[in-house]
Amino acid sequence: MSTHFSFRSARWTALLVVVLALVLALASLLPQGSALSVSPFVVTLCGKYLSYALLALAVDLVWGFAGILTLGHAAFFALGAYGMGMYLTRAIGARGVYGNADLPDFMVFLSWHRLPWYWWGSDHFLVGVVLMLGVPAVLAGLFGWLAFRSRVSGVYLSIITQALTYALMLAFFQNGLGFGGNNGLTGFKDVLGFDLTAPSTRAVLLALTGVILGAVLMGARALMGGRYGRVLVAVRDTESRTRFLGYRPEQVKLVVWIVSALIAALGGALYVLQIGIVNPGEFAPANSIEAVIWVAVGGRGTLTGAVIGAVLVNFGKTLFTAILPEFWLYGLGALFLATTLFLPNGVMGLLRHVPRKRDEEVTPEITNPEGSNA
Amino acid sequence: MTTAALLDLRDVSVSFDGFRAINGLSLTLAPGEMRAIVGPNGAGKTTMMDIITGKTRPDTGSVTFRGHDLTRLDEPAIAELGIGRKFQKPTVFEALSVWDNLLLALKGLRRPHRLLFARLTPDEIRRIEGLLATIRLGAESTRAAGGLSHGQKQWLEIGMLLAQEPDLLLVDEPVAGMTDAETAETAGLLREINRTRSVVVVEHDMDFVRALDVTVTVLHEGAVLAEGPLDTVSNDPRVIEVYLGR
Amino acid sequence: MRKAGLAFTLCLALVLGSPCAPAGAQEATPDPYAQLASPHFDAIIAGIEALGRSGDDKALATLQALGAHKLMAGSEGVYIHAGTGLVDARTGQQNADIDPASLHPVRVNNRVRLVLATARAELLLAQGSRAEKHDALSRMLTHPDASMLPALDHASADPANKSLRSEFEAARAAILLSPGAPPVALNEQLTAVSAIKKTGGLGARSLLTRAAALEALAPQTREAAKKAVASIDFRLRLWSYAQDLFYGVSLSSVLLLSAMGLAITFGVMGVINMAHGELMMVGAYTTFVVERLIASYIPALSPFSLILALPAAFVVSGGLGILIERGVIRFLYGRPLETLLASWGVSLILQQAVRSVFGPSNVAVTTPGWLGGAFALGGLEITTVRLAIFLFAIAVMAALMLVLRRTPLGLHMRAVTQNRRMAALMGIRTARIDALTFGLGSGIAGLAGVAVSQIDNVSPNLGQGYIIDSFLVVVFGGVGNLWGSLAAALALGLGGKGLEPLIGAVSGKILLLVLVILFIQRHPRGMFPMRGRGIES
Amino acid sequence: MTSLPPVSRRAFARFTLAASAAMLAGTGRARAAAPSGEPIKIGILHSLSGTLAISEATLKDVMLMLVDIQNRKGGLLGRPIEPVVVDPASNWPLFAEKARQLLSVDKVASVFGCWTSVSRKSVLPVFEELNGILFYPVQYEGQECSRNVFYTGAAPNQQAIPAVDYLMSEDGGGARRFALIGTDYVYPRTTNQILQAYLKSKGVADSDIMVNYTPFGQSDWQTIVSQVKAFGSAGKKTAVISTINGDANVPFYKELGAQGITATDIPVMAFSVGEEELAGMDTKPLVGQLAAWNYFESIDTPANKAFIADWHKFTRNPKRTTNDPMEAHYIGFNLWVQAVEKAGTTDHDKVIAAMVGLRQPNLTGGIAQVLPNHHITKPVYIGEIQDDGQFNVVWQTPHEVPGQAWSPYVPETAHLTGDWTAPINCGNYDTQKKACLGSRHA
Repeated sequence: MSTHFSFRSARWTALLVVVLALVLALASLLPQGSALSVSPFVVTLCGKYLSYALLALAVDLVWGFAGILTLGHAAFFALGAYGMGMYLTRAIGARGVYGNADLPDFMVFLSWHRLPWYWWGSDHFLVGVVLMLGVPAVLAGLFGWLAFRSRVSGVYLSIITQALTYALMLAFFQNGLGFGGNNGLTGFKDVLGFDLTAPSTRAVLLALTGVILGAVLMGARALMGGRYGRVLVAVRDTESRTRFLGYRPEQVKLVVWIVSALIAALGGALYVLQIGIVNPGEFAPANSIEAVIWVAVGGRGTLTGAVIGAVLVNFGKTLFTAILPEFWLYGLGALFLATTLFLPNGVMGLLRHVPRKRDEEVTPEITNPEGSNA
Repeated sequence: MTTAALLDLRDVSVSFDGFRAINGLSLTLAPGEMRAIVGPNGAGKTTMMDIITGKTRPDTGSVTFRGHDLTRLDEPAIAELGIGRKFQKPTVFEALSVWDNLLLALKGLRRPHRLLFARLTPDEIRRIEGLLATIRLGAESTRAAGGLSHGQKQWLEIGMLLAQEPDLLLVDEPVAGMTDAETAETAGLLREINRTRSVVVVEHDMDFVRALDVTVTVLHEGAVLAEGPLDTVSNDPRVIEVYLGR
Repeated sequence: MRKAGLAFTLCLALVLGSPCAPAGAQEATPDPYAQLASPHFDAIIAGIEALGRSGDDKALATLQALGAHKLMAGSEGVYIHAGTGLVDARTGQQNADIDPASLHPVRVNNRVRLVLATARAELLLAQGSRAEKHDALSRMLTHPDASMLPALDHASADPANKSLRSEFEAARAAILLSPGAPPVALNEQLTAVSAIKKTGGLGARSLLTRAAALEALAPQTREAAKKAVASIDFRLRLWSYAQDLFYGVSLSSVLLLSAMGLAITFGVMGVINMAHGELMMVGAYTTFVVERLIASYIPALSPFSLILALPAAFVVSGGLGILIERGVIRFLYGRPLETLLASWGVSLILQQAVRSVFGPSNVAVTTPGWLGGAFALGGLEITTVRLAIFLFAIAVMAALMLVLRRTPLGLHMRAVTQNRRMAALMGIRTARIDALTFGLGSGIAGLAGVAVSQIDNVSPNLGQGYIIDSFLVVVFGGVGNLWGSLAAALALGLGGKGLEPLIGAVSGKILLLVLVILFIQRHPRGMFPMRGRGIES
Repeated sequence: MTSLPPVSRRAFARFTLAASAAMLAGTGRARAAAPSGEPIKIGILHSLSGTLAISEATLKDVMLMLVDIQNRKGGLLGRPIEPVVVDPASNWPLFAEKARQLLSVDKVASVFGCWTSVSRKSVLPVFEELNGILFYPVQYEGQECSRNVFYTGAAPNQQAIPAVDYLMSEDGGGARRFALIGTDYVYPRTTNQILQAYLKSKGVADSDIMVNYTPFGQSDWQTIVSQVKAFGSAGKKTAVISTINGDANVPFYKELGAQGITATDIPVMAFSVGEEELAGMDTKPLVGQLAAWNYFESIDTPANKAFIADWHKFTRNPKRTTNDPMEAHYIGFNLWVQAVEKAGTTDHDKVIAAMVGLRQPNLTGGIAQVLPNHHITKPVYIGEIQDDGQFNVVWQTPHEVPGQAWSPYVPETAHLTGDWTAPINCGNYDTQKKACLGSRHA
């Protein structure tokens, strides 16, 4: 049950994630063929899972703790990815197909003559970081401020988050926007001078992703375990009551919303570093829904569950798109059905059935996104 | 006299979809006063509370609290001015422990960016423990509030109200569903509270109102029907008509 | 038939490199019937033109057969595929000796089709009924050909054609203003311009634009043509606003249709039904299956298979809906957001199931003849199928209103959604009502699927294209309020089509989405919020 | 014709196909008795789910068939070929992931796959990094020339330019006004850019060219079709050149039919509409509309007939159509088989080196030769849609056209060439500066 203290395990998960990522990263640097070595394929794959886990954590923060069912979080993930992608694209420099140091290939291709203003400075890594975190944060801030201020909630909020990511997807598909249209950004060479295809770079990136995920987990745990987390849960369950206590739910929610967007953006940036491509498909509403499903599978409001869910579902996807390519969608569909029907608290709920103090005989899971409305 | 009033409602009206819930209501509360509001269902008691706490905006009329115009403020601002409210149906944060419920209600931190890095102070611990003793839930402090009995929830909510340290408490049917003993204890508690704060109690239970022994305001169809000591009021023919008529 | 076509293309392939043409092509005065059998388009065209000029009734029959894909070519000549057998086009005699397998269809390309239409018009003008003459004249008006002037003048002189006088004049005017026309007096040229201007529309605009650039015409004529174009343009622009309005209404009706089922399952029941699009898809596939079954078993009913598909789709999608409700959704009441996840799972399974059964490609759903084409309403071009969808949307909405307001089922539905416990106490079997309500919403999704099959792809991905818009319509309009959905569909449809000519379809859509987002920020419950306990309770 | 309704027959074929595919994937060795030893693995990287499955699932089937046929002929180098099928699920990053899996985990000898340009672009870095071989079977916008990719589909000069030539010819109607309608992505944008330059070089004025882009999956074409109609009313013969992508075509053509635009008035020349797409349409209102491809199912040659027969047999569906990208895979697969036999090994470098110059008869009676730029020679056909869902060839180029990687009509690439033979060995060689641009293929 989603009592407030069901995410104690996050500390151990964080430790585990960091250790595993480091071990894998190190093992990938062993000579290929030795018994313990790990192929670059596995490294990239793990990097992807961990980036997705960041997105799942972001979703868990707003859905599990603030009760905001977001159907548009992939937008922040994708914006983070685009921000990093812009830097990586500029880092290609004159090594593109057309050998044009000033313009990315796709702009040459479409006969652009000048870099659009919003690309200025993107060749500096720091500017890239500002773009990749700042843009999603500002967007989240603006959107959240408008939405929470006017008390948009529940399905209404869900649908407009979906509309947001859908609008962004349509916009980014347009070649006129200057982000490479359908193709997106790809063909990256290096980051801060390190060759992106080098095994050592890959290993470092995986380790970095692991460490960042661990740190975010710890941070989220501290945040949710603290006074703010309690207020958030209070807002989630009984928003109107908190107002009479003098809290401003819109501000409380806005903070977690922006923090969550930042985490998602971070995930996106790490994702693009390891996957090497970002395109408007990342904005697809289906991606956001999937992220919610990872959290549901893992166990909502548990932090650890988000990580488990993201890794588990994506591992399953990797596995079954390879061994049962014609039938894997049945499996995926059935998984969502089974989770909601039989595992309302996800894998974490299952784990917690292992005997534990029975003092948490509390209310049934509160799924009412509104909190109550008096 | 008006300047001395703590809470002053003047000629307040509000209607929903053409239904006049409050109709030219005027009410004045002196500092330190305890007032009982009675009235049949639909008399506008809860709507009046909603107006005072900012949940509902009146169509006309003025509402002032220590000189502040409440009609311009929203719920959190009014709460911070020092008006606390207890709902008819006990409304506590069920997923949080009793302790946490009180912690969140404690007067003090409200801004999210301060909350992010807030640490529990020894003073807060002391205050919470004091409250736990007052509301007799010391043994339950780590339990999730959702698991409390109905009466315990009522008490917890009163505790939360006290934690806010408001100047004015609005208490909506505090003894609904309580045993006689609990009712008597609650009356005692409210009188205790009234020593330092003003209180408005909305209640049906006449025994309880009698036990409070305060000025009674009778609401009917959104307006004040009668006001005065309980005995005077209960002999008013109009009140008898409203309560017993038809 | 197809085999013959293949055999013929083989010959064609050879022809393109080396000669494989019949010897007859070399003759001095070629036989038009033999020319039709040639693999060379030039020869075929020459043959058609010769037949057109011949004024012969057998020539007309031949050309009609060619237009209907019933003219077969053999080494000896061309044969008409009549119901009973092969008829020699030249003689009109039944010919039983020819082996149909040795024949191939006469080659046709767009140029041939153009010439064929002109030649047919020429023949019909002389031999056809009044209606056929009328058609021939309108053909000549839109596709003037200077070589037809003598035939036109000849027919025009016939007193029997008096009633078609203005049509004759327009056709003649069109020819006079087209390239290669014989020079005529300025006076006559100017009359021609005003006659064409009177016919109006894009056809007239096209003719006059060409005339304005034609060196052979007098400068005054060209000036007059230019002015006429400007005036037509002005008129067309005015009409184009009305046209955009029609497009907007038409888009709105598609949106409304696709959202109405959701307005029930989501709006009334609070189930965030992500499988809604897939229920539409099932409806569209049902249309396909019904059409195929009817084509195989009762071909006579084929033109009406679409009508028959409506109840079928309603039942299939509705039944599926009931199945989903009983199997999944009913365990999730009170947990609306989990219905989202579960129904998303259902949608994945349905998509893949359809992919497994029907294949991943599109399937062809035909548009019956009576739904095809367009008609003009003043300067408006009303496409029949769009009009039909508009009327259908209204009908479905009206029927739905009726069910909700006037039937016991509707009453029970409202009772259950408003106060489940009370309804149960009053003896309403809430579980049954839940299933039926969900079934109703799903069935309407199926109906929408039938409509959509007429204008869009029928593929396993069909549903994905409608789900977001459907939710937007329901939410924008106000959950639980059918009139709200109607208003939202109209706003989105008209807005989208109104913006499209100004800033393009995509930017228009993005702008619209942003506007909806901002609107919902201001009015968090949509345009027409439902009072009391709706989805939230 | 049997009386069995087509639906159930189709459904039946589906199931048996799925079953046989599973069998092939699992127990490929058991069926091929003759070849022995360690199987040679090839990767099949086509989406089986998601939006692209419409087009790509067929290509997976055709690859399974080609492998099956080759195995029955004794395999390759005496060893059986084993197909490794994966599903990139129409998701670009997943394409890259699956490519990496095929190359580094399954260690396949070559990969046949991808559909859209972006799917190819997303796997390209993987193939270059791991030195794999990709056969890409779809017509594309050109402007790319990787050492690790063999482009067996058409480059723009093998499809778009001849198609315009035809439209401007007398048989094509002598069009002088062109509406370029496309989906907003790189292939239509680049193709249209090339076409605009080409049309101008042919004396077509700017005002006689209309360009319009729509998003993927566009389903409401009312406004655009009416704009085209108005555009066509300027007294000049008007033609539409459509680079509309797959899914959006059906509603587009339905709207054309609904608004009464016929091929004789305004012909539409499509570059992405093949037999597979037509199978999902009611073609009666479309008769006479055009498509340009390098292969049509209706072309009657012994090789094509045999191929179609094999296809029907393999899929157990006598109605399954064939199309251009399928022929491209046929050519690509056989070229790869030849190259492996020539090199005597599946070693990627040796196979890549052996590829250039190989000749493989295509299905329409011509020869596909691998050029130094890793493109191939292809004939160009113009087909008219018939009411039976097939194309009737009305025009073809006299000879095969060699594919150009870099368009001479785009100023930035006019002086680029690709040549993967010594001494140039470069995908983007600047013929003016006599230098290899960029470091992509260092």
